[in-house]
Amino acid sequence: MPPTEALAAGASAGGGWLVASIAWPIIALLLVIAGGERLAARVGVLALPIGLAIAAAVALQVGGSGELVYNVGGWAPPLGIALRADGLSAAMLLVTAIVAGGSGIYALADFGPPRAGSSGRTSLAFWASLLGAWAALNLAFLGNDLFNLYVALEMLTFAAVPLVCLDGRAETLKAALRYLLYALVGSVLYLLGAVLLYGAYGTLDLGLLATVAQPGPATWAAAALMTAGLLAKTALFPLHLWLPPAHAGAPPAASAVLSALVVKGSFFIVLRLWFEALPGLGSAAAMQLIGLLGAGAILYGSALALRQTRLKLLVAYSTVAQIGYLFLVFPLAFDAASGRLAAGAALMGGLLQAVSHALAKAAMFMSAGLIAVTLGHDRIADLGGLARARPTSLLAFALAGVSLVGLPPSGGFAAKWLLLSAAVATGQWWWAVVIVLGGLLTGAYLVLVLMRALDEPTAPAAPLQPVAAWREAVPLVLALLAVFMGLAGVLP
Amino acid sequence: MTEFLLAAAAAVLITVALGMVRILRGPGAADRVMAAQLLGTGGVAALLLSGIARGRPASLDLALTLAVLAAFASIAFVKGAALGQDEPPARDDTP
Amino acid sequence: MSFELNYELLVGLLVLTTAAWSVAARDSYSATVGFVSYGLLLAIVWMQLQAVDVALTEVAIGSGLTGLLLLGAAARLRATERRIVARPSIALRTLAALACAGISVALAATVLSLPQPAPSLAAEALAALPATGLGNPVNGVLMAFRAFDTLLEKVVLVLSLVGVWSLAPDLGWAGRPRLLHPFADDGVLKFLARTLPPLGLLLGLHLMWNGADEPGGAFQGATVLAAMWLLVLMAGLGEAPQVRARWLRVAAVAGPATFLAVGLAGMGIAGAFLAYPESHAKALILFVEVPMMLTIALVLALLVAGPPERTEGP
Amino acid sequence: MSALLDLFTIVAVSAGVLFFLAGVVGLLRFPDALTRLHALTKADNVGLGLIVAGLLPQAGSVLAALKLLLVWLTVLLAGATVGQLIARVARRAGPSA
Amino acid sequence: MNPTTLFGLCGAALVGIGLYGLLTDPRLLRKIIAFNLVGSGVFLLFGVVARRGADAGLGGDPVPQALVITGIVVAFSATALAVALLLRLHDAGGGATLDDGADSAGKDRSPS
Repeated sequence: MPPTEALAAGASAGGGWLVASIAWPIIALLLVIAGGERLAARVGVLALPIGLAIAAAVALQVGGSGELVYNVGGWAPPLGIALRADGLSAAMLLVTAIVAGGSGIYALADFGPPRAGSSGRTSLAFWASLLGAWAALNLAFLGNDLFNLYVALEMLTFAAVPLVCLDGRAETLKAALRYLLYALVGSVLYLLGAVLLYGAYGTLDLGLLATVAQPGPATWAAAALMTAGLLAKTALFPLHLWLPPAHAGAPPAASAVLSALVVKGSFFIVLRLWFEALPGLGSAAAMQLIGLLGAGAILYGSALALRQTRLKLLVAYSTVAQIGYLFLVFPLAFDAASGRLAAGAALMGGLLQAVSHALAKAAMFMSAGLIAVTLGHDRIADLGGLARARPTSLLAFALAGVSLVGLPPSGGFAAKWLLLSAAVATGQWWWAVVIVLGGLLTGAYLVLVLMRALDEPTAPAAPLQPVAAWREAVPLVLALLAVFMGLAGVLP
Repeated sequence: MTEFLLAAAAAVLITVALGMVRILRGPGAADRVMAAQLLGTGGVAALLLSGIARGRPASLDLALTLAVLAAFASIAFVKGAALGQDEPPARDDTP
Repeated sequence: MSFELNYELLVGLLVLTTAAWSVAARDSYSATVGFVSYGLLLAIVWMQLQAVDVALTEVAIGSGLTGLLLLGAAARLRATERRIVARPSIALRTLAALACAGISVALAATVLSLPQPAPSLAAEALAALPATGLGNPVNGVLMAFRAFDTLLEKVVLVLSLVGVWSLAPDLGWAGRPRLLHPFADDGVLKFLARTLPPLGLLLGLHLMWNGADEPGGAFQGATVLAAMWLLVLMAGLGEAPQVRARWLRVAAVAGPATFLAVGLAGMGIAGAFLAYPESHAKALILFVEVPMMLTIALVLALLVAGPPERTEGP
Repeated sequence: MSALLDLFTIVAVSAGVLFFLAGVVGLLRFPDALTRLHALTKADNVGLGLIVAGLLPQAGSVLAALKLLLVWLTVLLAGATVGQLIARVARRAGPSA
Repeated sequence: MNPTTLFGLCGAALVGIGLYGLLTDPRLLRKIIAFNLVGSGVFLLFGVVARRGADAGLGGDPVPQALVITGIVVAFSATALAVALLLRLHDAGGGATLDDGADSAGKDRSPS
């Protein structure tokens, strides 16, 4: 164990940006609460571009030096807490800032400054939760201490749950409560694992754990508990039951954040746990099991999406399926010869999948929300005439779909291509079959929606509601980012 | 002396545990509140006894906090019991 | 077997009995009474584990605020809950019991297999403690070595308060949380609500002030203050504030905001976020703890009070 | 002197424990809620009072002794209040409870 | 057998008891109580780890003790949020369980 240097400057140059990326949303959150409902939207919207700039600064620094480390308070681990950013964190920080920004702009119509006669309750709750979730996600991507990450997970939960039930209907309250219970059990299991690791090794720092952790009952039990808890929070099949009602019931701006970003926070911690802290712990069987759950998610989620009659539920089940791809990383990155998880094409593919799904899914939920506003419903069977009524939103939906299916040149294509090539390279053809099958099913349910939308109106249409053009632009921009991300080739 | 004080703490806890049978059996809400109140007082006594026995002055702060909050909790209990009374009292809870 | 262990065995058994009772009781009110008793006994366990700071927290939260929160809910849900008869079948319950017992056994075996001598940061924490000017190592961890966690935890508290408020019905937003005690008109309750709070206030401040060097701290002190405020509200001697009140909003963020500001200032004057210059460490920590105590007491009490419900004029 | 004080402690604490025991027996055996309440409030107040008195010589400092007394006063105050309120609950529920 | 072993077993048992309640009781309030039991079981295990790490004249490792204090605060926030959600659900006519069909009890409110 390295000696604790009191007040040692354990930071790499530019490490202050890591603090800024967590502190900034918190400052904005506190301002929103103190400033009140009237100022909430204004403070929130101002905070978004600055947060994006901070994320870009982190990405630039990481691009320059490869890694940023910062010891909070000057106390080095194991006594203190460190923050760390690598390429993975930088990419997630950026996509979080982009999606949060998009969702914030989109939400101005629903959660802007309260008009006369409205209470301002939802405005305050939305902006506080958005900024809280943003801070928590940034912490999840930068944290390097298991307990610090636990606090991040809890903060994420407390920010996300109120977003589900902003409208106060009994169904959404039920969905929120189910989500909360799953999330709480998930974090308590995670914490239990952290206890065992501290009891065995006397540190919670990911980097230090990697140097001291040995295979053994305590380590295995800890890894199993933490993984199970995090999977429940990520809604990996079969622990996905909470997700569809929660994500489909929330207001669209909130659904976008929940589905695109919030589930990625706990996924990212699973990655960190296995790739950084315990890379030598994985066994072929355990990795195949996680992969199997991922495959189950892809097939089951897609099949259920195919059977949905409501657009928002379809999009939510599609999230269940797309989460499955993320977990194919584990069997594909496992190097049987050395018995270790290795960063490589598979991990890159998983990251691209996380990023491109975030952009595409946010676009999809937002355009689905606008479609529902236009028609006054979101029944897939009655989408006829939409192509003429709301072409831009439909285009955004379709472009996002291109990325989800994995057609070139989208980010989804790049992700699935990397995963496929990893499957071929490691001779695990069965995962390749799952990836291709999943793509076909995704194509099927999206084509079904598009065909309906291109139909002539079936029933005498109710008067269509207008939607501001700038609102339609938000999902379109996000979808275009998702589609052309593959062209950009490499991420920062 | 240490042993004697610890023995006394254990004795208080045992009697309090016996009193907790009332929480289990009821029948009325009032009895449950009483038993909880007894547990609070007994807990304070046990903390004082074991704390003094081992010469830990911090246990006095703890006992004082417990005494203040136990009073608070008892008020909450009475609240729950009185609110429950608006309905016919539940009789289905004897094991 | 030593005498001490017999005492501990007794406490342990009581803890398990009350825990089992709060799961098994048919009626939720009894289960809650069981849970509060459990919290109290747990405090004795923490005392035996020589973690007085934790014992104080457990007493304050476990047998105080959580108790009031759960009891209020149990009373309101009583009629509805009585109608819920559907429970899993015996077979399912047996299966669940076996699975949970298995988990407990596996967990116990794992805990017993942990290495001896146990790894510990006690020596390092003690060695670094002088730099913080504090005498209580637990507070050193909370306010200096892992101050980041503590800061974030306060943000979590405030965030969950907004979450609870967001559950208000739209018509209730202008109102206040409803907390009146059924005996609020009773002179006896009012008497207690006048006599106990001054003592609680002293105790809370004592715990905060003492926390620098002895067990205690801002959080434990604040919990006592929160309980006293709730007592005053229940007795009808005061009214819960409107959630729109500006002073309330400012007070609710004062603690984390001060902490964050001192932390950011640390980047300039002490070389790192949340670092304190060694000569002023203790003073700065106390400077942070005072507004934090205010925020914590306010937020904890309002979390218990729940979302605003009553409608009334502005 | 110290032996005498120790003896005082032993006597007082033992008596306190006995009062607790008596209170519990009352709580378990007495027929109706009000008499049970009566038994209980006596027992825990007097029981704790005796224990506190017995611990005073062992407290070690004046401050500690003051805190001990404060604990007792708090419990006394709370006990009296809560006792009255419980009595009202019990009376409302009727003699059967 | 020593105190850490004893309370270690106790903590493990509490986790099991709580999980059982969480799995088998349909009532949401009871699930919340059970969650608190699991949580305090985990905290107790942290306390055991802290006590085992007694060193340098301290009765326990202060780091896990501090973590438990933070954890208790977070668990309390969670409980408050869950209880508020539950009561709101009840007032909105959604009953007191997560069952979708079975409970018709949501219609009437307890006067409070």
